[in-house]
Amino acid sequence: MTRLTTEIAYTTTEMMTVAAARRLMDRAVCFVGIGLPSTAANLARLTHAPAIVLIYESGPIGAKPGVLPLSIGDGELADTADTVVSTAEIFRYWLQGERIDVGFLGAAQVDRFGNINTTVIGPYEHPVVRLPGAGGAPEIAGLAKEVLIVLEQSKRTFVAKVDFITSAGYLNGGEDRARLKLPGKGPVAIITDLCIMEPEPVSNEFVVTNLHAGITRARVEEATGWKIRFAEGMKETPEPTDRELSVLRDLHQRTAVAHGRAD
Amino acid sequence: MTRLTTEIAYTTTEMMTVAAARRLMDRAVCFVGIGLPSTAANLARLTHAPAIVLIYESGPIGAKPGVLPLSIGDGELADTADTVVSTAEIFRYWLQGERIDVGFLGAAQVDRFGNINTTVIGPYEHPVVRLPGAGGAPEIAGLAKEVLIVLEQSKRTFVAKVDFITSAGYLNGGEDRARLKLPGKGPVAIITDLCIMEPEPVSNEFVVTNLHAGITRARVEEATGWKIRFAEGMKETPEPTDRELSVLRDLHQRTAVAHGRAD
Amino acid sequence: MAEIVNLRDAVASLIHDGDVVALEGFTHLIPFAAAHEVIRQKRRDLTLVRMTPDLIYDQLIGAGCARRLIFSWGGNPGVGSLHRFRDAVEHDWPRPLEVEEHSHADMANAYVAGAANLPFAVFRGYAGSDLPRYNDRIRPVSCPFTGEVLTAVPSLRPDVTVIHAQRADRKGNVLIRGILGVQKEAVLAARRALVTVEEIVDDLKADPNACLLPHWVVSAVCVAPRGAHPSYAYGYYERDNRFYQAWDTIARTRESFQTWLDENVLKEQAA
Amino acid sequence: MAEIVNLRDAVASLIHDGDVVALEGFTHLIPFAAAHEVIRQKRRDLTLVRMTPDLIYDQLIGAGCARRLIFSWGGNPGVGSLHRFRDAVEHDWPRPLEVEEHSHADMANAYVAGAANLPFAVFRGYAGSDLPRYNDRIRPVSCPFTGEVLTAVPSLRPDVTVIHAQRADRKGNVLIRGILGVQKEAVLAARRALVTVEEIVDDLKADPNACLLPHWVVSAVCVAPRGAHPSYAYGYYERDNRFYQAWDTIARTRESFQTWLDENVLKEQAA
Repeated sequence: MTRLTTEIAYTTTEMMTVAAARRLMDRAVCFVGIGLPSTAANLARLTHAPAIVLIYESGPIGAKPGVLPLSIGDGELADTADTVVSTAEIFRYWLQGERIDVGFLGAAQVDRFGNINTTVIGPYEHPVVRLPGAGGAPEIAGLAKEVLIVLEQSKRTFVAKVDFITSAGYLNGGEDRARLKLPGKGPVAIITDLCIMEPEPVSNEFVVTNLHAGITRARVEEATGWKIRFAEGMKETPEPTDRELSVLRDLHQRTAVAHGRAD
Repeated sequence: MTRLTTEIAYTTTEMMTVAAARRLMDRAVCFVGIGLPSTAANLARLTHAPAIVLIYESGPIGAKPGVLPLSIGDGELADTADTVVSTAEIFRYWLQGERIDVGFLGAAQVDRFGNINTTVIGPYEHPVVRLPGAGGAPEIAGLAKEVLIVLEQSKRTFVAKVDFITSAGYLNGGEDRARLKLPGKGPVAIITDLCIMEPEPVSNEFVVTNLHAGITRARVEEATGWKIRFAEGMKETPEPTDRELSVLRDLHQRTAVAHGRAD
Repeated sequence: MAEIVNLRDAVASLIHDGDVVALEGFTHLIPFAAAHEVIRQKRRDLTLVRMTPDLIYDQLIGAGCARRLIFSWGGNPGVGSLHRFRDAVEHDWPRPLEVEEHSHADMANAYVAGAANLPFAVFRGYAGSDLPRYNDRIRPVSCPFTGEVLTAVPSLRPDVTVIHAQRADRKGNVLIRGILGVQKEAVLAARRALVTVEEIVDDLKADPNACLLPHWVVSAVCVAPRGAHPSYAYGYYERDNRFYQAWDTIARTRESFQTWLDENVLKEQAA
Repeated sequence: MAEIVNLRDAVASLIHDGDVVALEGFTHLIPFAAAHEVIRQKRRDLTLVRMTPDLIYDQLIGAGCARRLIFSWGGNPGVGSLHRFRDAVEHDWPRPLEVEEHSHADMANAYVAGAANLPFAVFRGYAGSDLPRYNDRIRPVSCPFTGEVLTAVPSLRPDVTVIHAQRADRKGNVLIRGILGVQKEAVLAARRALVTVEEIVDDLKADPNACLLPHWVVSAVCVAPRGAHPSYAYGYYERDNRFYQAWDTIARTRESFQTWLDENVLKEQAA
């Protein structure tokens, strides 16, 4: 779906990417997964956060890719990184070493307490759908100082309770996560194509704190598998600026050319 | 002390170095300490064992120094090595990884069961003499497939029982070491300026198996702090060949020049 | 001592039915040429170990080589599902596939522990995750000093590790450059190691601190130009992203997969 | 974010009386210039950590900076004893020195565990040795899978680690080349890190897999040309072997040591 701003139309995916990029402070050390997180992190680097440090699990530290990697280990990352270490070192010295400020996670399912499922739909032994699995997520969820979850919103993906907790959010809510005494705060926001959700104080249930421009509450309710609530003083997400959009689209354009495909 | 062969005189230290070098098989992976072990290992490499692999605890793997290092981490080792890894990796992946065939150890004291003391003379809390300490020796003694001990022989250094076991030989002898189920056999020889000792079957007490040319039993007895025994069928150590001596002396000469000192 | 031999002989002598085999390479230097030789030699009942079983394991699984899979993330990076992997897990085709599942941090630590000849690895993992409930090889361990409880996993000790690298010299010393992944640890953790390379050179011209595997820890080195395609070899060729996208269609049905396998892997047997 | 500052300010702000301080460098890149500044600033009651407390710690101990020493081998490499270290241990001069003694393998593993933010390290160590009897920080730990008993030691987590490196760029990214020792682990295990370098350059021209410390893990970078003398800096200058031999005489008596210290370290204070 696209809508018209004073100057240019943008897609809800672009809104989601821009909203995610805006959450990244300059100089933050960011553990980046492939796909939308990588796009958002590089958009941040090319706009308001030039000194952001991007770490990819394949080994690059301080990567500054000119085009978006299609895989987590593209040569472009090695070429532009300050250094490239082994994958074991990334997980041991850098993630477990508590040097990551922000970890970006996607999900196949996310629930009202920010728990993530990327393992199976249905029972573990006899899955209806076998998903890719954990990857780096369980430890990113526990060890990054903050986690941002980014994915498109639908009743299928936003469920009251995930079939399988691959990576912990606030578990059953309230103090449940705090009991684990983890270095990481857990997911501080879920950023979707419709809105931004944040954990409500005390309950740690995710509620809508920002509605993207032009999105109705009804639309969000239809796309959520639990009775979603809207925070008092909920704001509207400012639309993407011309600069954000042009940098994002240039990035996609350069990427399409480099990867020899039309996006 | 020097003696005259058919052609050239050699010192007992040269005899000791040559005898140690002869114990190293070609292609053996050798964990080398500084000083005489390093001299012997490089003499072997420059004579009968061109494919020997020398590993120094500072990180060089496959070092082929043209001059002898004065320190365990000389630049010459980095320049001539196949690769240089971290010191932690040397101890974790290479020594503990059971990739070392022969470990060379020196000692301040060694006893009749090949136990090594490099820690203290006298009681640990109030030492009469504070020695340098363990270094890499305790784990070399346990994990190298074989250990060679090399040092000059005297009543002071060859004692019935060491004041402190820094690195294990056969402990109290017999099956005592076997009970620890170590990957390493333990010390297979003690090579001195007078003779070569090897553990006697069953008791694992060190007995003289080779007497260096021109050395008397009496001389060895005077230089040993326990009632040393001589193996049946004890042999005389062949004198250094002209080639061994000339290679060894060239090596020392090059080293003296490179290190800007007379040896 | 690394022998420089041809790939067919190396696979025949080093990889046997029922072996635990790790083919590693983290999106970079994935040993496809070696995997195809394993398929051609019809190895069976392999336990396949790999952090990211992407196309290479989709092919081995679809070809019926695998009995068990030990992994941490199974997908087609940036594209989607592995259809052959899912068909095996969801419908036992071409044969049932046992799955032992870990996280990346877990497997990376398990390879490090294997390389260090330790029976287990200690790390901070799986807090709040359901995975330990379904995997008995993830257990708690207490710090003997602080009493803090951490996570332990058994070390990974493959029978054989297979990797692809840029270069080897004539002695068989192997140089890896760029994204290193877990290849060095996977090789040092294994009983045997098979390395395919883009080329053999007289002098590796390696930095003293480069990632180099000495010839005496490698069982065999085989020359396999473009042996990592469709993944890439840093300094030699780029990742073939089009093929990763095409794979989604190729692997979607059993028939289209079999056709691809016949034409692109098996028929080379004649050659 | 590494600040590029002068050594005096860096030592003043990062190293405090009573701190646990690791000055590392395994015969290569030993941070003598930084140690001399610590002596000039009269730091006291330091717990000094170092695998090989050679001349650099003989100087710090003789100058009275240390209360405790954690080490694995204390000698003058290739020359003999450390007389100031022995005088402190044997005769409490200039003050008593507590000694906590380990092996190289133990300390190297303890730094790795520190860098990995683990409370302890597991390794195969000390079989049959008397050392564990005198060091309560060496304990057994059992494998949760095989029951095998291994050795555990607490991780090393210095308040400050000090190293010398060849180069840094203007952002403060640090490049180490040649013999690497345990410097990277010692820096990552520490709360604060002070790095002296031979020079600041615009471009490190580092291989992608070089040993590089990103600027954001380093507290301060100080330019200290020949800052590793009498040890060496690979690519810059050689080891001053004559000085190591001369040290045996200099350090042998308290008087000759004090004279050397006054003339070569303390008087620079005026400068």
